[in-house]
Amino acid sequence: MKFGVLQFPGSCDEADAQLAAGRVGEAVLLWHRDRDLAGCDAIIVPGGFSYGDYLRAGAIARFSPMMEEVIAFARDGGLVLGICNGFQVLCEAGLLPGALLQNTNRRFTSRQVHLEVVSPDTPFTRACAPGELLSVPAKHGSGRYYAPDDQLDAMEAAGQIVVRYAPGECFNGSARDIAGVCNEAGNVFGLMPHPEHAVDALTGSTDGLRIFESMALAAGGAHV
Amino acid sequence: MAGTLGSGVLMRVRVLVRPKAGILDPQGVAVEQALPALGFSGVTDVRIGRLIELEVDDASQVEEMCRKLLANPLVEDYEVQLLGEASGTAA
Amino acid sequence: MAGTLGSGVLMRVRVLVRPKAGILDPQGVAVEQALPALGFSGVTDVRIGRLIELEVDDASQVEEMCRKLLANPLVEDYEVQLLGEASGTAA
Amino acid sequence: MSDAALPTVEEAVALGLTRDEYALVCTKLDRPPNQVELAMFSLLWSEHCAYKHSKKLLMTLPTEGPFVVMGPGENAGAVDVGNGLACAFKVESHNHPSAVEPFQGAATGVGGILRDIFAIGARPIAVLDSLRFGNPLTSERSRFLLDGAVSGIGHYGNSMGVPTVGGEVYFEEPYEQNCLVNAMALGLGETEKLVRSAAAGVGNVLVLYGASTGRDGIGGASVLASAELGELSEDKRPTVQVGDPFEESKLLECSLELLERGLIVALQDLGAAGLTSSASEMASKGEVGIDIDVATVPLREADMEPFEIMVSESQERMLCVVEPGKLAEVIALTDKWEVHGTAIGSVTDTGHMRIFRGEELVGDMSVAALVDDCPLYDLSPAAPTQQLYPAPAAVLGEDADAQEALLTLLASPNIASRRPLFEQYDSIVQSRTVRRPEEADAAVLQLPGGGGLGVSIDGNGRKVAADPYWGTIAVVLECASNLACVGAEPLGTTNNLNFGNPEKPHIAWQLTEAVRGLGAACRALDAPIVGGNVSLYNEGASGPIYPTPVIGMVGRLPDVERAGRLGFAQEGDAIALVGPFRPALPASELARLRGEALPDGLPELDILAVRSAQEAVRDAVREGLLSSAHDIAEGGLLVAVAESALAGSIGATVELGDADDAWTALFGEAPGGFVVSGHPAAIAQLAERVELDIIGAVGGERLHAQAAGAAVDVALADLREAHGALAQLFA
Ligand SMILES: Nc1ncnc2c1ncn2[C@@H]1O[C@H](COP(=O)(O)OP(=O)(O)O)[C@@H](O)[C@H]1O
Ligand SMILES: [Mg+2]
Repeated sequence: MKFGVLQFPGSCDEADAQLAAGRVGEAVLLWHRDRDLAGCDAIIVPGGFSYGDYLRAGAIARFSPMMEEVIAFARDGGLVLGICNGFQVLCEAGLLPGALLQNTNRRFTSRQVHLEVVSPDTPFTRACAPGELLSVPAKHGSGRYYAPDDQLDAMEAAGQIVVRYAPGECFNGSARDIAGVCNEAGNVFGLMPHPEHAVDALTGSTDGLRIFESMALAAGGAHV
Repeated sequence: MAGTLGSGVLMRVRVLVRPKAGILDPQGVAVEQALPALGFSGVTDVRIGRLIELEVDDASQVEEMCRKLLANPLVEDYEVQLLGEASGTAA
Repeated sequence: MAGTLGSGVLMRVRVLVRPKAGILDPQGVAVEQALPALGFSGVTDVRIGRLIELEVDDASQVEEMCRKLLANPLVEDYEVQLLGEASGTAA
Repeated sequence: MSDAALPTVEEAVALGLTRDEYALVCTKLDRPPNQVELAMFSLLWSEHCAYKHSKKLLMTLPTEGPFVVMGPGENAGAVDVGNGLACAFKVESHNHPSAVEPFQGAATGVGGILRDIFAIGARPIAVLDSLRFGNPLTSERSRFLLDGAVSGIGHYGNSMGVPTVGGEVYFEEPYEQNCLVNAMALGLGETEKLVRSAAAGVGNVLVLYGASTGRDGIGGASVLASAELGELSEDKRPTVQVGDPFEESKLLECSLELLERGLIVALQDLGAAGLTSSASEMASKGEVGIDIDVATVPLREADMEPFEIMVSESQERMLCVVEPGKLAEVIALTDKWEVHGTAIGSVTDTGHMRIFRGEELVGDMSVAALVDDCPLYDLSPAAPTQQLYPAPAAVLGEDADAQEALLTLLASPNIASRRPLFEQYDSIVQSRTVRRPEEADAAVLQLPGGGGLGVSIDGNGRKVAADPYWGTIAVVLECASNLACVGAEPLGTTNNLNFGNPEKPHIAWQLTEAVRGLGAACRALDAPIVGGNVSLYNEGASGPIYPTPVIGMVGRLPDVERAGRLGFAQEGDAIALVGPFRPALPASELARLRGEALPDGLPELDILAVRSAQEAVRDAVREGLLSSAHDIAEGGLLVAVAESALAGSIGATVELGDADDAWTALFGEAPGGFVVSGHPAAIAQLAERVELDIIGAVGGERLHAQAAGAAVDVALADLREAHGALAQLFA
């Protein structure tokens, strides 16, 4: 199992994502200006502030040459995980529905939250039990998930709402407490909280590992 | 103080807030540098500011609102545009 | 692609980007709520968006720039204003 | 050189030089300076760059020790943390810019201290902040400054991917007009690879990279930091500098890659006084000359004069020295990171800074005159004959009982939970943070290859105002106590001396006494000073700030798995009061709430006895004996117990026996006390080593406390509500 972690100017959490993915497989960094996916089985678009988050979070990064490759990879069914800024990039790129708007509290907020696994059948959550609560940190200023209501209904019906904030824990004002969604085909997943920062009891919790383990299972190359 | 009573007619007002000349505009710089890679050439001098639109029953307050709240006079300039009467009227 | 060559004349362009109607604008709400305490009354419907000003040698590119980059059509509306020739000329 | 009219002595005075200093410049040059030279001299000879009023004092500080890798004099100090790694760290102030524009002032303050860290080749791994404002409950301006400074720090640190892992904030009237915004950063690098800033190699090329140069902050940091705020007229206030963390994150990656690939000889950030100070200091340290052609400097605004280019304080720029053969590779790397490098000059053997505009020589000065020949002044300290600071307004009535006092203390802005601040900071990026804010007294970061760092930043202006010598010692001790509570042993110390106008005798006295206390405490703890910063002239129209030395300390712990926590953890654990703790109410937080004036002096204490208590606690934490350890600070013993109860979400019962004065026992403050909890057998073991009283037990959902008639019995939920008082400031 080989993960590729994208690196844009201004990315922050790429080393953390690499460390986390490295616990279940091999993980390499992919430079935004290159076009070679280096034979990776799954791609992670990491958190941070690509291009300073200027204009709109994710708006500029989405056009990088490497993202063009990732878009093609995703259209071919490749596994793509977007975390925080990566989620924003995937929405901007049209790989995921919806958009992420400024938190209703208007502040960057960093908090440990519980995520409820709504869809345990995706390639990103198959190591989780239905309804399982994962303790994972969230830290962002623009994490309010938005999509039109009819689209949200359709997404719910199709199992595209993958994780929600546990009741009372959604600080950003997301529609229907949504923390992460997948595309219709189920091979692209984005979420605002940071599973890569929950892979070691020493620094918090280990619940986030489940996401990476699920991906390894899905790719059929788990080294766990 | 902006204490005058409104005329009962709501005015639509637009405020343009820009980074002052000479003040660094990191967003503008980043967008300008990104454009060529997206296939847009010949774009220069990109400046990014804020657009504020509101309805007010006494448009004479807006200048003071800009100075006190809407713009940060240390780093931003503002421009007020009166857009005419709003569709509704004030209560 | 926006590959046409510029005319050699720089145009000054303004793009107004607003949150779409019906989408919560927390900044606008915060400004609206802060105003009464500062002595401003009768202000409603405050919406805060982005102001982008730039110079471009081929103004026909700007619509595409807005669609692709400057605004997110799912949540934002945009309006392009051509402000006329810029003082300088393109190289 | 051009024969344009030379500036007059009046212009020199307007730029901050004294008449005598101007005359000395003329002597050094053998002629009057032209505009470029005067601009450069006035900046390098400013208080901010030359430390005219503090250097002699700073030279008395202990700076050597077994762990010191780099001491004062470089961009940051560094200590050995084992495994071939060094931790670079430093604290800096951005007080005056933050008082003008808090968001950008604080943001660029973080940007500046981060550049100091990566300028020596260390990757920044953490930020801490130290803030002082006026009373936020009564002053709208203080709320505005607080809000702006906190979002500015978060904006910059978060965007850079450097966790902000700790800090401190206090609110007192003397900071109303002159807030303090200090930021500390830590970095990690291979000891062998840390770089210095000395320019070397005649014929080598000077490369400037990062942001382009604009008119921002012309005469800024140095003018601002060398005069009282009230003295600056509107037009003297420099243009506000806007921080660009995106540019800086590219600058950081590019700088580290340049060093990693061995492409550069020396590296220096551009801070206060811009190119002037960075180039001159590189030349001075390398004992060489430097030629700069200002016509090659990429500008943000056309038509900048040579002197403006030389003194611009545009942020996010770095300067490096490169061998000519490696220039192309260096430029290519700066292009990869989109921070476009430009060759702007070269290293010469002239011993002079020569400034050219194209072919034209526009300034020519000896480096020694610029950097070393600024006169240093002796202070004229005199203890004030009367109290300098008015008593604060009383908010707690005389008839309040102990329970009301406890709740009022917990809700005081100086004690209430800092969660609404630190939740705006990313404290976990980089996956090193083993103890986050409010989990322990010091932040704990794990190191590659095992072990970890504990880090704390502390200050207590009120205590230093009451007694500059013992007050400063108390601050240093508190910092070390915080480290002890996580199991860390101090390796080195940094400091920021925030004081008023040192030309006034009573401020000179505060400064002298504080530095004496700082030196004494660091010597006693074997925690040498490896760097720091001085911020003087912090005065508003109503007087000086409290004298505020801010101390940052970095320590090492062998096993992060056992890093201490401050929260009670185990029902039935014994609670002990540890250490030579002699509480007193004067200058305490309770005294402030009661509106009491500052005392004239604090009790003396036995620093070595405190040190051995710290060692006992540290060792017990390292052995895993304790469930919790927390040092007693603002609010005294009962507040410390309440904080441990809140952090662990578990109640406690404490009984202070027949203390002479219940209020002093419950709420008195002093260095050297700890509240620890653990299995009764473990506590008994600790008692063999250090002064210790078992005062209660952990359990339940309430806090019960009893001392000579005073009694408290309150539900955790009510404590938590009081402790959450700061949230309303950020609604
Ligand atoms: N209070 C202090 N204690 C010890 N060293 C100090 C203190 N103040 C400044 N220094 C040292 O003096 C040198 C110059 O400081 P400064 O001008 O702030 O450097 P920079 O321009 O790199 O920020 C640094 O090495 C700094 O560590
Ligand atoms: Mg420096």
